[in-house]
Amino acid sequence: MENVSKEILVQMLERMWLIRHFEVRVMEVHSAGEFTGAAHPYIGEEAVAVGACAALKDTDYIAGNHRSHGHPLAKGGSVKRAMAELYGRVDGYCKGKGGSMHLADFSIGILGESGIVASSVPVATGAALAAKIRGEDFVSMVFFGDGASNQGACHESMNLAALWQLPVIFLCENNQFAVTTSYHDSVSVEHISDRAAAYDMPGVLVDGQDAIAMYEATREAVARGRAGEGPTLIEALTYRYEEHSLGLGRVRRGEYRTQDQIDEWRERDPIDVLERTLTSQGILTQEECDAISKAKEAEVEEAVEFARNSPYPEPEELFDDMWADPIPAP
Amino acid sequence: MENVSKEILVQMLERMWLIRHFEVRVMEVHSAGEFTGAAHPYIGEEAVAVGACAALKDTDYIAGNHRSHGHPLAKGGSVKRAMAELYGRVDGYCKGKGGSMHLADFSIGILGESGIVASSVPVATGAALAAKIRGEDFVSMVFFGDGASNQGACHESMNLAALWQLPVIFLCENNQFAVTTSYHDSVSVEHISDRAAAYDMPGVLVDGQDAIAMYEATREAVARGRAGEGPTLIEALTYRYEEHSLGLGRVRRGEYRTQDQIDEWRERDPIDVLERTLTSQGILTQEECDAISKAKEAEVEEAVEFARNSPYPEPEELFDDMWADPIPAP
Amino acid sequence: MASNAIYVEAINQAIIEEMARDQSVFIMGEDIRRSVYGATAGLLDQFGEKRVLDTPLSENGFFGAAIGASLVGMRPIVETLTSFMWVAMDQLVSQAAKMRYMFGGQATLPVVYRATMFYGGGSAAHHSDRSYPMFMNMPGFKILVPATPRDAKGLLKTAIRDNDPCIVFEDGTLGGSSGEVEEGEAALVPFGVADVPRSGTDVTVVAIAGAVPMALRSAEELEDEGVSVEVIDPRTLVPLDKDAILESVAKTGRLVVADPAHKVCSAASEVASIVSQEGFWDLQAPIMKVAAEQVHIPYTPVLERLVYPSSEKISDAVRATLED
Amino acid sequence: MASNAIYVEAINQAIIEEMARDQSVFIMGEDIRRSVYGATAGLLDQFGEKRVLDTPLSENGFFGAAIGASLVGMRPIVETLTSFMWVAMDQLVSQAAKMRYMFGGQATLPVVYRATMFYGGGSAAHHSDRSYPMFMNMPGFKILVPATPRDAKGLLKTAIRDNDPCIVFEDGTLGGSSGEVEEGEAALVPFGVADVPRSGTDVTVVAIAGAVPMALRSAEELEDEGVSVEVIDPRTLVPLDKDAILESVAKTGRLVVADPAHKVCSAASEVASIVSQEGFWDLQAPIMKVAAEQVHIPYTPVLERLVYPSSEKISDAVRATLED
Ligand SMILES: Cc1ncc(C[n+]2csc(CCOP(=O)(O)OP(=O)(O)O)c2C)c(N)n1
Ligand SMILES: Cc1ncc(C[n+]2csc(CCOP(=O)(O)OP(=O)(O)O)c2C)c(N)n1
Ligand SMILES: [Mg+2]
Ligand SMILES: [Mg+2]
Repeated sequence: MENVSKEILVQMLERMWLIRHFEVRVMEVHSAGEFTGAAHPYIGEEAVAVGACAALKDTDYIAGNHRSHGHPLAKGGSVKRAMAELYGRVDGYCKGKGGSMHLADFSIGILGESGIVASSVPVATGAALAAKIRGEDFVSMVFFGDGASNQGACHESMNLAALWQLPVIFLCENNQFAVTTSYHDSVSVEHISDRAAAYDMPGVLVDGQDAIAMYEATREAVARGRAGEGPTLIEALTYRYEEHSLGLGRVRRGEYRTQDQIDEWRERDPIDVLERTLTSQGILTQEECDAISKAKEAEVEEAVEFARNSPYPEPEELFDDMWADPIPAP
Repeated sequence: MENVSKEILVQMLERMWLIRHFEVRVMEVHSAGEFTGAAHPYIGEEAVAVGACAALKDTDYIAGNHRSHGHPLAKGGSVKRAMAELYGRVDGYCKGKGGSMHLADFSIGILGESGIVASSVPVATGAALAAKIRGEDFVSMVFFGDGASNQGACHESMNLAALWQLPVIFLCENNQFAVTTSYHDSVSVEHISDRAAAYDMPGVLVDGQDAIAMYEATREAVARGRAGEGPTLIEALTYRYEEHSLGLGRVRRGEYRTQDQIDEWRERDPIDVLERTLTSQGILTQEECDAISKAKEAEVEEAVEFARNSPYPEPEELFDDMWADPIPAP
Repeated sequence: MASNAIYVEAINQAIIEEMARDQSVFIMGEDIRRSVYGATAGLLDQFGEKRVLDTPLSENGFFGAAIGASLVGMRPIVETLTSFMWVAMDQLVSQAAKMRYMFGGQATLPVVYRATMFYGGGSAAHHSDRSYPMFMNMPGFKILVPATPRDAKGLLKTAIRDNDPCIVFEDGTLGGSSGEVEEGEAALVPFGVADVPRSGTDVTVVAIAGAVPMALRSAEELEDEGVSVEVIDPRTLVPLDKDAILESVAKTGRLVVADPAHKVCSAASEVASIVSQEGFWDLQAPIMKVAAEQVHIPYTPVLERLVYPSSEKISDAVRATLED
Repeated sequence: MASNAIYVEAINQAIIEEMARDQSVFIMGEDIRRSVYGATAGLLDQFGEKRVLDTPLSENGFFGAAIGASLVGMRPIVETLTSFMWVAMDQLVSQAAKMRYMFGGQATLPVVYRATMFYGGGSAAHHSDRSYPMFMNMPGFKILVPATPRDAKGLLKTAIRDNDPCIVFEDGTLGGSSGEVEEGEAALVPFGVADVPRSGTDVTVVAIAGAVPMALRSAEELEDEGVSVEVIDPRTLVPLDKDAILESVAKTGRLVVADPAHKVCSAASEVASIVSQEGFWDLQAPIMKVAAEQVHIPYTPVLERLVYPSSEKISDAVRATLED
């Protein structure tokens, strides 16, 4: 961490607080019925996306999955447009057409979240292929879960990327579960990162609660990518505090994981971990940290207001955005 | 090879000759226009299926791929019914409805060859799942190519099988090429068998030109399967002498592989290898070997006659075999 | 003995009854042991881990494993959502649908895919597929679209006993609807026999899955206008009870087809094409298709609700067949 | 400058012209460098390894990689057979078709999938798919079904320049057919404009892909019987030139639709349903569908040939529309 700038450290803390407050507020307004549909809280996993995205530029690409709010916010997406999207409003990132699982901001390299597990993995690989064909040095990064790692799409993409030495970072967020299924019951090896060997690709196991560790590991992978040295598989060990999805009330907590396990992970809360480092190293005071949290809370509140005040799309907009080169509706 | 019975050794030689003559004759009658459609010669690879199937019982299952004649004949399928199927006749294994790529004999555990690359892999895994659920000790084996190993279906099936400790043998026939693509250009690791580690499954690299080695490796894998110790990935190094498929004339030999390479592999012809062992160990004389070859050649010739004399299906049979519990055609 | 149940409970009952009846039936899917989608509640306790399998996220793999298991004597039930079938399309089409024919009848595949259609509740384009028309185009699947708890239970029970690959498209918009269901043998509902939940004389409305209650509402409204609507629920799309449809059109001379799937090459298109050929001389008015607009499912509720059929749209279409 | 070419050469010309014209166009597929299927001959020499990519057997992976590349400014062409699309269905449906809409128009996906339909030559059930009706049901693809070398070239060129996902269903039964093709800009063929390769006054035959030459043969035969047949080749199914069809039916009053795909929920069903609604009052006879039987493709030629439309079946259907 010697060679991690203060600017990056502070930005990481800011974005982690932003995501935390965003998610907490989303849970509140969702349960108040302000919008419906599924939404998958990222609380507890903030260090993963934030640390990883800190190693990227705006000209690099990311793609994500159903647990979809943390990734775009970590890459610098607009909290207002994200919130408005969840509210299904015209000022949302997708004009209300995508919702929680489909946030995207192509202007800063966010190629979009995806509701179908692992379906972003080939897409991100293709963005990296473009870098290779064009001889440019951008990289592409894809977030996917421990559950997702069992999909064939991952195998095919990793093999392709390794074969062609594409600048793609496969970032597996191992939060221990896919819905109610422990990764020990879905992945036949102990460490998903060990699967990198099957592609002759570097595989790295990282503490996903430690934003700095995430940043450093990703920075290395990104450097390799830019240098034309191919892909990297990073497995971030992390944990989701909340239930799989808002709206899946049937599954009670105790049935598939213990309170002890949750408590244990909460002790290594990623925001605490980073704040402890920053304060103990004298980079920020606790007061400064708290001020960051407050500022981000306010930003989220503003976004909620923004979203509430944004109009719904007009019925005439139903068919818009189907085609880049429009054709008549049948 | 001490503990390989003479009966098995002789049966292996017989079946290898049977397949060799079958394929040679198929090439002749196909180029004479006696039937059309694709057909993928197994010449040069006979030791793989024959050695592997020698470790199986009739109550064990196999499934295969487009290079489809060797597997069923190795498992004891009827040469007459196989040939009649290629001729599209009613006495064919599938009454003429399947053709070369879809040979099957459910009565002796041949669950069928498949034209879609890797699509048999999940199916064979499912047969093994049945063994596990029912607590029976049959095993299931699936043949697939080096090219096929890059399909997502392989990843998903291997993970499932390893997770659930299913008695399935994943038998990768690495004949160096997928059509014109060298496996070095399609598989990102040196040895496909090394990918077994990604599933915490044993991976074995075997000389696919040596029927006895194939038999021994498979026997071990089968024993593991029957004992409830889960799946095995076997990579058999082998080579196809002929072009990818009958009817793909456009691709000339020299363009993607050298005559030197072909000659090198031919020097380790699997039938020669086995005959040399058998004769040098005094198990068979060369005359006995030659007699086996002759007998098998005659058997194939009979099958050709059988196929030629078998009638084509009647038009009324078009809709038969669509349903086990029939419904009206729409 | 008849009792009341909601749609999801009816499915649960069907599974329990058939698993109890036949040891070769087992069920697999994601998070089914803890019944995340509701239909598999209690199965683990009653039937144990071997017959109630939680799978990894590998639809192509485990859909295919179900096929393999069915080939060697098991009767698998696979739980999924329609939107996850794309991942598994190869095993569904290349193997489940084609295998028996390709092997000249040697293969028997008593496998049931239960696919929930999750539309209408803000699930957006990735989770809202109503894909039965695509599977209808591909020979080899029996395709069931239950619109009531009775049919959800009865058709699933029949499917589990059937020896061919069946896909049950369970309509998520009906998941909480309730109705009477039978028990045991009495609950079985045959394939290929349409239900006529309302008879009438002026216009035939063929309605599919979630469109059935809409058609019934529309029929009630139209009664006040003096229009007598006959509602036909095919219940199974493969096989399709085309005689029931043709007979009804012979009586009414007018046809509306209401279908929550995308309208191009839809089940509604198919029904229209059958009647325009085989029932042409009975027709006294254009055949009206009321199906989903040819657009993806938008997340925002203000747009989503515009996409699907509704009782209003059905009523308008019925009225249109009465103009000239 | 017009010249003669066979269908496969015409495709090859289109690729070469567009790759030469636009650096962002590249092509990927299995064994395309050595042109196993014929359409990619010479590309490697002319455009080099970076723009002519041989892929591993990983359709879902590389179909999806094409999508990703298209999102960031490339214009990929992917070569495949229809039957290998099942493996890649998730990337096709969940991503290619849905992405733009789902992201509110942010994503632009100028990707072309060239899928050969390999039917009619003893390739059996696994290799003979004619799956365009299934893709028609799913919004988001422009769907092209060229029946002549001119259209094979012209539609492909237009597709490469188009900014939406296109699927070209190249008909293998026409692979060796020859005809005149243009060069450069003159070769472009617009989407959504049907061709009328033969005009007539008694019966309209809408024919798709490989059914077009059959319809033309049938029309010739029927001329001797005094029947004047108008043949319409839609050329693109999405968008569909329904005006051309409706206008023709307004003139003839009779419609036959010939479609090599399976008949249930087929393109033929769709055309029939459109005309039975929008052209109903023009119809003087039942709409006849001549599509593939609802059965898998049997290997043996004696059965295979029974499955598809033929000029005889089309002629019979035309005659049937003239009875009453
Ligand atoms: C192909 C597919 N199958 C199933 C689902 C349903 N589903 C959504 S998220 C999820 C679990 C994903 O687990 P993981 O990849 O570990 O991500 P996490 O939710 O833990 O972040 C499942 C089963 C889906 N969306 N897509
Ligand atoms: C999913 C799929 N993609 C492509 C093909 C076309 N194809 C048939 S065989 C083959 C090569 C297979 O190579 P490999 O698995 O190594 O088997 P081999 O032919 O060498 O025995 C290809 C590309 C196919 N049949 N299925
Ligand atoms: Mg997870
Ligand atoms: Mg090979």
